[in-house]
Amino acid sequence: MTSPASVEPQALEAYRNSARTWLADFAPPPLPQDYRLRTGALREWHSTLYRSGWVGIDWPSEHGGQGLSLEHALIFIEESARAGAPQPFGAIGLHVVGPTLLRYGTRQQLERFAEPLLSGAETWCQGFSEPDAGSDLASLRTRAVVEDDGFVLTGQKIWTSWADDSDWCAVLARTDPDRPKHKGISYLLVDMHAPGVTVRPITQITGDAEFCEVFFEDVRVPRSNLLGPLHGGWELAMHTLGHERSGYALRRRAELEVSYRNLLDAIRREGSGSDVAAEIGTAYVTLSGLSALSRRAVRRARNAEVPSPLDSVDKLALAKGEQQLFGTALDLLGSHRAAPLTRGTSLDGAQIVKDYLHGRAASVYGGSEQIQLTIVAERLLGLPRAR
Amino acid sequence: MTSPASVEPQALEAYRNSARTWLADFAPPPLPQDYRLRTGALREWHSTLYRSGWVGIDWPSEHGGQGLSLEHALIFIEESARAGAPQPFGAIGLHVVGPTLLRYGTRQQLERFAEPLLSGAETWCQGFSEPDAGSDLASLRTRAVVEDDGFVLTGQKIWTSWADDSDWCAVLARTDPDRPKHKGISYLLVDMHAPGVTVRPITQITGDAEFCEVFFEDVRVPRSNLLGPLHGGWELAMHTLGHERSGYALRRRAELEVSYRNLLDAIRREGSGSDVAAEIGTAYVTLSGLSALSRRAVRRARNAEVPSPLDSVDKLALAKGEQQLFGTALDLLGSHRAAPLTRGTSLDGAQIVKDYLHGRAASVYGGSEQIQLTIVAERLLGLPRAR
Amino acid sequence: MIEISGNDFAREFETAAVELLEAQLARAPIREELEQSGWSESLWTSLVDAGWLDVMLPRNLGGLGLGLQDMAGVFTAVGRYLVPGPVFDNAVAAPLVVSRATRAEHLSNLIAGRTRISLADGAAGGQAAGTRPAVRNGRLFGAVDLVRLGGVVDHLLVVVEDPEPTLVLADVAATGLTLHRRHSFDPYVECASVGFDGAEFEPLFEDCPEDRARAAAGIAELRDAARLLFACETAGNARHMLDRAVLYAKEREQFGRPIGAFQSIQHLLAGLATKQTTLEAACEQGLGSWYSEPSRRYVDAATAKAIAAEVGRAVGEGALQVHGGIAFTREFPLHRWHVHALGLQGLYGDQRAIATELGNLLVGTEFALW
Amino acid sequence: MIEISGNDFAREFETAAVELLEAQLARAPIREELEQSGWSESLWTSLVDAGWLDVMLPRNLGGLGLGLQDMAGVFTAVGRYLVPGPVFDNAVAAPLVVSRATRAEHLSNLIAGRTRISLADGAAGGQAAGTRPAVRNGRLFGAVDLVRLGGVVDHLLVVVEDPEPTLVLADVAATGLTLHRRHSFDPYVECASVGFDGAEFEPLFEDCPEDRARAAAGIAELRDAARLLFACETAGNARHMLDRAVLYAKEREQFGRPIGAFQSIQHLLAGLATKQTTLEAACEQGLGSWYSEPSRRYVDAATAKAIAAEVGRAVGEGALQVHGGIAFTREFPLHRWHVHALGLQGLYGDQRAIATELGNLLVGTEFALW
Repeated sequence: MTSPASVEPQALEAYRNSARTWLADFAPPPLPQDYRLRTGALREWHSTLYRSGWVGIDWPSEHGGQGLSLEHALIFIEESARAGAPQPFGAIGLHVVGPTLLRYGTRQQLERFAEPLLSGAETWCQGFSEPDAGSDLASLRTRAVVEDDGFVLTGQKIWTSWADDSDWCAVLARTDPDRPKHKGISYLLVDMHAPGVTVRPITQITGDAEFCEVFFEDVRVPRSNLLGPLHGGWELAMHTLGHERSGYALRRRAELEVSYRNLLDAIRREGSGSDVAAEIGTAYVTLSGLSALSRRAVRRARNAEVPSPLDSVDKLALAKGEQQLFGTALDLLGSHRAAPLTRGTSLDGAQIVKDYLHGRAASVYGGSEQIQLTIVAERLLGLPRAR
Repeated sequence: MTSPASVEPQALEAYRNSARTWLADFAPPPLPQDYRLRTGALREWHSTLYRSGWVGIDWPSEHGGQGLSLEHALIFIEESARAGAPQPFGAIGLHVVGPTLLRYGTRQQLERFAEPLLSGAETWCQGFSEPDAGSDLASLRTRAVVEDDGFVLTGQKIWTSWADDSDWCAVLARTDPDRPKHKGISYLLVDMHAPGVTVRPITQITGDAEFCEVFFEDVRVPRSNLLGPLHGGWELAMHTLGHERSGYALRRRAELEVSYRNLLDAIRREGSGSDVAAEIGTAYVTLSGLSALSRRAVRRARNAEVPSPLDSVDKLALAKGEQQLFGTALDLLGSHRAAPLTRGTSLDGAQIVKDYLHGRAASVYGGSEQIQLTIVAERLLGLPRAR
Repeated sequence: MIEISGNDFAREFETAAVELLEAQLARAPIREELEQSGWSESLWTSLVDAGWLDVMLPRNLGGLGLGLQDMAGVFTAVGRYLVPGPVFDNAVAAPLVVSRATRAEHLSNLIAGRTRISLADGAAGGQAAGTRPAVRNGRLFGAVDLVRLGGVVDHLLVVVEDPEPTLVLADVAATGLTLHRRHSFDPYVECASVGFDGAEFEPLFEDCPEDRARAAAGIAELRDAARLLFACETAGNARHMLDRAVLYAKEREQFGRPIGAFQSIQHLLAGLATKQTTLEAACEQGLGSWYSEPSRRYVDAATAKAIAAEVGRAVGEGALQVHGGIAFTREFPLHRWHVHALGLQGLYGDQRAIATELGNLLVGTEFALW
Repeated sequence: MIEISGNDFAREFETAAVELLEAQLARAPIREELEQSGWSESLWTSLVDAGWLDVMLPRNLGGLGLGLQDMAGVFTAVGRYLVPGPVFDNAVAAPLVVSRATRAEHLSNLIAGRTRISLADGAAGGQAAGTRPAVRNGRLFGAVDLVRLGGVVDHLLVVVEDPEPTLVLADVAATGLTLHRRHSFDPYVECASVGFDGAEFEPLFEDCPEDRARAAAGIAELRDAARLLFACETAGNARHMLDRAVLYAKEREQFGRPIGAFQSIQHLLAGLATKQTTLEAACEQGLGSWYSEPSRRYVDAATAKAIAAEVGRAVGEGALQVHGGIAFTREFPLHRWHVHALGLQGLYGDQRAIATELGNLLVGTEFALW
């Protein structure tokens, strides 16, 4: 595999400056607290980004992208996070479904789905997890019965982010119950507006409701919406999860740095003792470690070394880093951990508690810590399979 | 099972005072650095202790003990540690082999072995572990071929503390290779002066050489030296290990408190910042937790609830506490971790590095951390057996 | 399980409390009230009727005249069943203070009338000394930033340390007293900030040297009691979370077997069980030395609270991990215990604050060790 | 494995270093010398002959004139193969200083004569500022408590910060200079304390404002280089320990299967591999920004050293645990790497010291973040 030459640093710096200038001019909207209003604002933001050429930065231009490098895309993610701008609304489509579509989609599928995905005209969600198939994804039970002209889909998905606002769902379904469990699964592109699809939002302990349960009852899916080979969906799922891990780690790291900056600003306003210095310095070192890992992840992506067991290393380090950062922030709230609106502190307690709880989930979602450790042990270190 | 009444606090306090007075008067010998000279001094100390009634405190008086309670015995251990006195030389006999002998020995065996064990006239070591049977003790390969008048013993043991200074060894050996592995093992009392016994001391990374390898080559063991039933040694081994865990935790905790006191004294001499306060306070809290656990261990022992999976809890907590204490002490050496003799610090760097290394072994010896965690999971929490 | 040798009351009261709570929490209206607002007046009434507030009350005021040890089991039950309300304030703080106060009449009347009170102590929230309540010219000034359950009580039992240590009562409706309810992540513990700007109060002690010493001893005792019983409550809370996680690990199957048969989950839970056992033992130790000299009592209560602060949070985090995604949904109840434990973690100092406090004492003086 | 994009020298030198070390350490006399004393003159000679000291030496002094990045691979090899000797001092510190010094002649001569030197910098041992070397009336006073390899060198390159920052050379045999060899747990790093009591020295800079600024910049560069390359050495050291532990886990059988098939050992090792990968990435980051502005260079070097301090120790402790009893015997070599890593952990600050240093900068000033 040839390694494409890395991009000129000067070109990247110029790109960063133009992103920064644009973000400063088109100040992102302050997000409304109300969930419905917020999704409306987020859709609008996505549309603005797309019109200005900041969506699909590293997608091929024949599919509506900007045809630039991953480094360019990351620069915009970083600058966007630093400017406090939200992610575009179609993040699942862009970062989770999109790469798999690009890799496995037929010409017709790409023509049908790529551009609306990028523009935000159609938003996507991902239907992998099921109530009884969490870490053990391959034990999923959602069935898609193969018929002449397509599939009839029945089953239940869970932890489907933003399903209630999505137009399409990338669904893993069992198309052959008689084969070994990894070998009877297909990857279907399902219209969320089709008859038989029901969505129930799940309120999280942070108070948000981005996750949903999705129920499919005899939903008809045309044959043309099968991505990749029939019964060959497991390979696509692994491709998706690998990209999800590595891409997510890159984006999330930029967000953590912004959270850190806000925490540091509050501490600077407040004055502090030497104990805080050690904690805030430790968090800085941890985030610098994540930043260093992200440089490697970019190198792997450039060399087409994704998926890799090193994606799991990144995810483990990210989860630990996130938990350490927000755990420290929670500790800095002192006695006010549960009642976070405090006179005389500039720490944003309510946000910190939410971030802390979100951080605890970081070792669960997208493949639990236990699953990632096993992947690292067996695939990176080559240890014998645990029985 | 009836729970014997607890001992009067006043009586215990009086006993503590008499121990303290005696220890102050009979100041323990400063131990020579030279290993040979040191064991000589330790033997003498054991003998002094025995003559003064401080050995076998909680052993029945018909077998040469003082017939007092476990609380009495613990008080002497605590006071002895606080006075900086070493343990009696025959600690393995007293704490590891002794309880099993008392529980399973025949009248003749007790008459033969108990008193010299207590007096220190005969010292004991424990031959359980083998090079290929560490955590998986039951896979041991040392064979004892059953003959008319006894056994012929062949094999190799390792991690046998003070074997080169011992008169007797409690050996687990396979007496029936055809049975399932836990069911063909016997517990033999082996004369270390018998022909065919060879001992090779192993120098540890602390520089000490308390462990040995022991080789048995066709060593003849009389039938009368079989403890417990033929092929029934596994039960005795479990009894021994349970007592070893709980008893060791009690003794070692007292020693850790003395180490802590020395560390604190050095820090007091030195003056210190608030960062040291947090560390030294954390170590204090940890040791107080161990002290609290030891009260429960005494209660279990008094109620004859030993062995218990809670012994493994104690051992886990002890190892963590020991590692935390000495890890903190090592950190306090700052840049001088590896070159510990430092101008201008009153910390005993050489001792701290030794203690630190010894502490790292605390999660290995006497059943590794992994083994203890599995015991707690399966036997205390009732989780299904891991496959 | 916390056991205090030679004390059967604690166990009996715990059993009775558990029975009461099982029965009350089986009632749908109470469960709904709690789920919606974190507070149930009828649950509170039932535990008052069951005599929780009478255990430590002196006999001359109609109580049982028992001690703090005897209430320990009630607090572990409070933790296990996540009981809301100012239990510590009314079942422990008020009886302790009323038996020490030299001007106890007003407090006795409030107790007799079942008036709910909250303890308002700047030390609970680790507040800077200069901002805490102070008496100037017979009026109360200053603030208490963190008053647990400040929103559901009628009176405050206020710790004053300036110019001299004393304890006073303040009516939340008094002029010069402002009470702000504060948003809390823990619906079971509504908190308030209280400000005093020349508020009237009822003294509980005279302004003489002897009474100042009594008040100072009373404040120290209150704080030790708070640390120790919040440690017991945390032990009950964490025990619940650990038990749930163990149960879940036995039931939840992945890869064709219960997740509790995987060594990683086994060892995670065994590590938590080790911490939990240590916490329970530390609570026993603190309870066992409650009647020892004050310095011993202080150290053991502080130690129990420091261990509770670490263990309560760690068990909660571990239990969340074992449960996986389901634990992060609002409808699954585990998070209520965890968030409650986070609040308890900080009260009267978390593990680092207490370790620093103890460490400074140890390094600075010839403070008694074991 | 540490990779620096666009730099092939580092990889080539590393490969060459590995080949040299494999060959030299295969020789029984060298192995025996090392095992007995932690030092082998002929190993040192072989690496000098191989040109390690010439890589960063300016071309006008007969060196290759390459940069610090190019030496990174050599330091990971030094870590992996546990090479004793003042490699940093002679292959990095001396070349860096000689290229900045305005009175470089004496140092050039020492370098040309292959005279061994050690860097004597109070900052390495975290020594209080008041006790470090100072120049008074043209003589050297003060002390350096921790001079690595102080016992095997002829000259010291001394960092002076009082009254002004400068660097000087001192002959260990000079009058007024006392050198105490110190007992070390790491036989591979003999240490010494050095005291100066009016010792003579050779200045490397003039006593003028411009030179003081040059010297100050040189000292900062030296310390950043030390942190960064000791981080690389730690990465090599930890890589060795991790690789050994993985290998052992594959080979050692218990309960009828390799211990590496148990999830607890798998996850322990996977956690260490995550740490190790982070360390290697942090070294790459520090190397990548070596030629950036000094504040970026400083931060990335400090960060790499902080991560190395934590990871080196953690990997060693984990590797000991995986190996079990055998690891605690002197004849099994793992402990040599671990004890060596403990020494590296403290040099120029461990993770907590560096975090506090960075934290104070971050909190105190508008210090640049990422």
